[in-house]
Amino acid sequence: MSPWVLAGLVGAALVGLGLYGLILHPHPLRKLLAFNLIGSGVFLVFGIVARRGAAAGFSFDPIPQAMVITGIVVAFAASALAVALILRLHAESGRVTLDPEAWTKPDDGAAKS
Amino acid sequence: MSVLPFLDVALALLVVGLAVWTIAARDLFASVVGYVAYGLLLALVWVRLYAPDVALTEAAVGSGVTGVLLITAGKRLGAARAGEAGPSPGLALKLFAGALALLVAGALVAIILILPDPAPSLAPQAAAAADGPGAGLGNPITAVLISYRSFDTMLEKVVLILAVLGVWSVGADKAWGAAPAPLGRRNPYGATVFLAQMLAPVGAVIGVHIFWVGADAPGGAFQGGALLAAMWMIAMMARITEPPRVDARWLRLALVAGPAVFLIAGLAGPLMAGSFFAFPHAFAKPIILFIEAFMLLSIAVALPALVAGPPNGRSE
Amino acid sequence: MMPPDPTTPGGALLVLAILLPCAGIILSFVLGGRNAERVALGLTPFGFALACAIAFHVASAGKPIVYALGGLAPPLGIALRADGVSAVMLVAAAVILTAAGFYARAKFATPEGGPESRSALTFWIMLQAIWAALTIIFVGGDLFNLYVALELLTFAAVPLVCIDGRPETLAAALRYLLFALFGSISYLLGVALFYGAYGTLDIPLLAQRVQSTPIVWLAAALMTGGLLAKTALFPLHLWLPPAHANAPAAASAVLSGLVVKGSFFLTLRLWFYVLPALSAAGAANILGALALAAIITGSVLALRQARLKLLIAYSTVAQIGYLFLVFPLATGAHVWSGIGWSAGVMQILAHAFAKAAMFLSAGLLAEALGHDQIARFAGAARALPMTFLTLGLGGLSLMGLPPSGGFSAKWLMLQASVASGQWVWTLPVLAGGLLAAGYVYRILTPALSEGDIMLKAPPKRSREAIALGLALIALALGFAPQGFFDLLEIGRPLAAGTLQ
Amino acid sequence: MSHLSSTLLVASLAAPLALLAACFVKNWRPRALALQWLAPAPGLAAGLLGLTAAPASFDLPGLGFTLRLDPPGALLLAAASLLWIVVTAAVWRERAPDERFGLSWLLTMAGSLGVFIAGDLVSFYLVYALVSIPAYGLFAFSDDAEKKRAGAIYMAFAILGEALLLLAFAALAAGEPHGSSRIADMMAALPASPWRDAILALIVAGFGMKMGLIPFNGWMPLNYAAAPIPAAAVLSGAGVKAGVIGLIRFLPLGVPLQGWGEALAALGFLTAIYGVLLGLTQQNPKTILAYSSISQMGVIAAALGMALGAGDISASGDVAFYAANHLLVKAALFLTIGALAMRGAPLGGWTLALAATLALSLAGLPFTGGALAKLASKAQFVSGWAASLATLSSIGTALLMTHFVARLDAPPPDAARECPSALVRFWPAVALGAILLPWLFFPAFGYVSKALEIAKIWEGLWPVLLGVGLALGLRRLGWTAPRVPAGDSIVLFEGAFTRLLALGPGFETLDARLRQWPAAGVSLLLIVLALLAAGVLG
Repeated sequence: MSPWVLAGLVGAALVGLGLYGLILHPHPLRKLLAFNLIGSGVFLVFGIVARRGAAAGFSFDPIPQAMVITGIVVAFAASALAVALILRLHAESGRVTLDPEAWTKPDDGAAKS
Repeated sequence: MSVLPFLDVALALLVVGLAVWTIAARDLFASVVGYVAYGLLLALVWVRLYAPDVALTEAAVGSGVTGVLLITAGKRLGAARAGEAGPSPGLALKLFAGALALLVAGALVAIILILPDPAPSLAPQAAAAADGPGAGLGNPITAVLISYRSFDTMLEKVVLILAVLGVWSVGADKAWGAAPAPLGRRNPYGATVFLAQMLAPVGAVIGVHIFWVGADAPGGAFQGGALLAAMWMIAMMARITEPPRVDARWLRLALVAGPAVFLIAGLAGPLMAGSFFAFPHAFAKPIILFIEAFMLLSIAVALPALVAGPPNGRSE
Repeated sequence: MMPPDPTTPGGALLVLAILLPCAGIILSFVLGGRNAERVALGLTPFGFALACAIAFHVASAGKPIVYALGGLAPPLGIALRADGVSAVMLVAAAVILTAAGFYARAKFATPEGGPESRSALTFWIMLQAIWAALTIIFVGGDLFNLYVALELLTFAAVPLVCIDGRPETLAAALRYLLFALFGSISYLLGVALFYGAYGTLDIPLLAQRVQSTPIVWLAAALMTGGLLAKTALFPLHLWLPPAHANAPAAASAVLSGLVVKGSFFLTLRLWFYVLPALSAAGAANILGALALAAIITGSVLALRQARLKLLIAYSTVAQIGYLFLVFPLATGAHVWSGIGWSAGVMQILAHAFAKAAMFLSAGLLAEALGHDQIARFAGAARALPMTFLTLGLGGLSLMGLPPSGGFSAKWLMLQASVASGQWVWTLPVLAGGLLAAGYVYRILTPALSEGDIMLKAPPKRSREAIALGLALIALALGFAPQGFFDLLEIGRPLAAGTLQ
Repeated sequence: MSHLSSTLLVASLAAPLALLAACFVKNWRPRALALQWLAPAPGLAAGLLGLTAAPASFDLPGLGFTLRLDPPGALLLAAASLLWIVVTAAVWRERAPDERFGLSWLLTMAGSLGVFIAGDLVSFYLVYALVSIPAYGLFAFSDDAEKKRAGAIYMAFAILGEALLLLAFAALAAGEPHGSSRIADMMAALPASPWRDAILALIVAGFGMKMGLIPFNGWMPLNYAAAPIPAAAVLSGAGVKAGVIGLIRFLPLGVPLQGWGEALAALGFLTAIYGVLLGLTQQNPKTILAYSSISQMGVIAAALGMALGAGDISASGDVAFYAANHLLVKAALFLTIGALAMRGAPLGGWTLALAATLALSLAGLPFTGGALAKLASKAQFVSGWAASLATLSSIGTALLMTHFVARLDAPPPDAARECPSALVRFWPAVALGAILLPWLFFPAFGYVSKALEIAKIWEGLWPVLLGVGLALGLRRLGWTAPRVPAGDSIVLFEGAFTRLLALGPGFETLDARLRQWPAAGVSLLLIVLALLAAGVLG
């Protein structure tokens, strides 16, 4: 079994685990962790593609690897934004639930301005 | 038969095991810690995939900086009370969602196994172009990031600015302009301070080195910048320095330096080399290094800003 | 051997159209305070002019204009391409963003010499970021580059949702962000598979190479799923109503009118530009079925809302459904698929303008009345005639009554359904129109009845005029001449004409 | 087409629209609304010119619109323009109504005139929507529950009719092989269209809703009872004719369609009889007139059905004449309610005679316009059963109209206030005009002398006498019809609608469930897997 196949299995497993967690964990921070797991699984798929593309004296195809680097930075930025929102929500309301019903207030919908 | 395959399998099992832990752990904080450890091991997987640049990035950003971010968040949220975020889903839903996730993962495995052989690759084109637009860069990744797909990279830097502003924007109105809350405790542990005093200067030097060699060897602005960012964050955790005010002019300039210089260089392309985002052969390497230097600065500032969070009016 | 540089005359405009708002973001961020607003509004005429110039070039050249960045042709480099649809969308986005910007001055202005404020800086920069992201999405030619643009769009949209900082808006923004991330990671996995299969992410190159293999189908399924999540197609709409209903009016207008169209546009790109060679009837019917469910459910839910902004937000859920009818109605290379294609694009435009106008009016209404409870609108139409005229005209387009862009879209959709023998799609088109009439009636009837009403403050005439202007554009689309529809055909693969 | 008539044709649509545009300037608005009585003048001129001219089309450059004028359209255009001028001038002379009403009036007028001259699908749909939807503003802005109800029901039928027609028109456009959007070209292609039956069903249902054919008749009595008298006059006179011109334009009259023709004729006769019977159960004179309209529209539908079955293209002129007569007479009858209510004095003498003559004109009383209308429609009712049914409907109409005249003593409470005083003063002229004007128009369609033959006079007279006699006899016997609520079958629709509303909470629950995060996540995966399966297996 070549290493990239193994990495492929790991990548798929990470995607599967992450999907499970992202769908089922109620806590948004746990969802975020699950999202990052899926993310690293997807990046591994790029890694496999890069590794299989070894040619012309390169031991990898540089294009997908460069994409992974960009992707990691973007994923981090997303995590930071999500964390900021979670913390602020927690500080403002003491709750972090995403349940839509929990936030429907019987107010008159007055627009704050 | 070498021992490597066994090591590979062990590594893979460990990574998946930690991922399972991250998902299955009951406690929020335990899950976060599991994820940070997972990120470090994942860097090793990248080494095994002949991706040292990605490994460095994963270690620095994916594990290091993300780790600080998540652990800080986990701490601030405190021990999550059971059911605080809503009820746990029922067994039937768990089974159903699990089955669907398994199906998707299974489909992915099946597809990965039948990826075409020989694999399509842009490596030959990249090699051919090394004499052209990416002139003089020994590290093909850097050539891709700063030259062939420079447009992606510049946009990604704009994304970072937006993320910083987005993080800042969730703060309170009256706190606007102030500094974010300190990263470390009021009385930092002696060990943290010691570590910061010892490590930070060394780390900073290594960071600059990684950037400098990045043109030809693994490394570059991303990895170097991430390391610099990590060092600054350690210093902040040790309370040697504090997060800067969000209205500090120098901070804003540093944040936009990378994309701004990149944008100007890209706009100057038609004058220099006949096309936007093109660089003249003779000066490609110095120009790229020049751009990268500013990107290093922006990354080194942006990542800690993202971790530090929105401005906070209170002093402590 | 490098392929030749495919850049065409006028291609440089595409780069400038993207870099202009990017430069605006950087400048606004550094200069801060009142300057952010000055930069954002000051750049709007230039952005609009660039969009018009691109449209002019495409129309006069009769073929797409292309720019290879860095002089490097795909697959190694990234190319930008503007075809007829791109050009039209660029102009529409420029108009709506400019309108939203000038409308928002009342709320997000920084007084001369006043301190920089959180919400103002965020709003002006994110507005430009949406402009930048949409421009890239409309002209981007590389699937990974488009991924970065999608993220740019999300990162710009999320802070707008929670810009007023109330906990429920924070929760809405968080739900939006997390689900959008779910979508983008799914999209990115599809991108990885496309690269693994064909070694390129350039749209025309992929279109030449793709074959009906499991890899392609999985990649397409993942990308589509991700894009649907970002577009909030029913039943993936969980984030939309609270996010769009709670944002400030100017932001809601942009979010509902334009931002969801960004990911929808990429869905179009995927199926009609990357995969035109595949027989995708099955996928098209799945999307059509979801569209049907979206139209019915979204409209019924809109009928049942007590708050105007929530009503309009649910109406967006329904109207997004209409967008996806383009898949069963324009797939393949038939005479009718051209009609379906025109219908789809017309629906994007008509909804963008009508919905933006309605959200802006709803904002004026909420400010003038201090609430947006429909049941308490009695007498409001007499007090705010221009605002309600705008709501009515926007509603006219949503209902699909002539003359309006909404009518043209429905008219063409019905024709395409009948001509293709897919009568089933006439059902959602007609039922959606009836239900839309119902909810527009629900807004207007109480407002037109007698009642005493106390205005907290009369709205500024200029802001009313902006909203009315957008509604009138939605109406004017109903008079679109044949040349407009010809423009939409430029660069469309498998256009019926090219087949014969 | 001559320069003059094409100019007039464009002007008949442009004049109301120009006034509408002027309304956007606040300072001009009152003046523009007050001047709108002049807006139909070009339409009147164009209609009169077109009465005797050959059919002609005129393409509006740039917009892709086509205007078309043929004698049937011209007649209806002229009659409708005249009606709009008279009523509008009277209403605004008294005192300007509020702007909301004024704008609705102007929009309805524009649509009402436009339907008779629109030559292509899209512009027909546009003006048809104009004559249908803004009319809501003529009666429904009120706190009165019954008026609100009437408004909601009117709107529901209007929109539903629009939807059916939209589908029909789209199918017509899709079936036209050369990409033309002219109605005439569509009709040429229709008999061969693969969707012919579906289109015809949609056309009949769509326009049938406007005309109040059963079972879509229920909105009309509610509408006319709720509308102020001037509005009821223009809606019942001119507004409803949009449905008639719709059937004239969109039934392929040149090609015999046996099954369809008989079905439409049967529906029409059924409606004609039904309208009479239900009208007899009503007490409010406005409601009685509404049922009479239903009945008369049934006669028109029956005539068109016979023509459709026979493939008789000339029927359009005859039907248009019948409709034009109804246009004038029905509007005058509504004004009669107001005029007589204002006089207050018990009905008698020449007033009674004039009102009765006007009313019986609908039944074809000799020497009235109605006799000519009946003569025109005769051409369609040649076969035995159709002729008998037509005669039966005449008897019924006479019966119903006698009932109406008898109920003029008890007008609805607002009748006197709603009617402009100018119309009261000029009511005799209005009534006489409605009785006699058709004689001026008739030569364009037939020979007036025919109506003066003794046999024809008798043929017209005896059903009227029978009907009136029947009515008086029943009255003498003290027989009263059972009371049926106005709108009869509408309660069934309302009930069905209420049951439909009960589905709403179900949708809300569904939506709340699907908006739970796990449900949405699972949906996303299901969609991905479904798309994958569709691709791999398909």
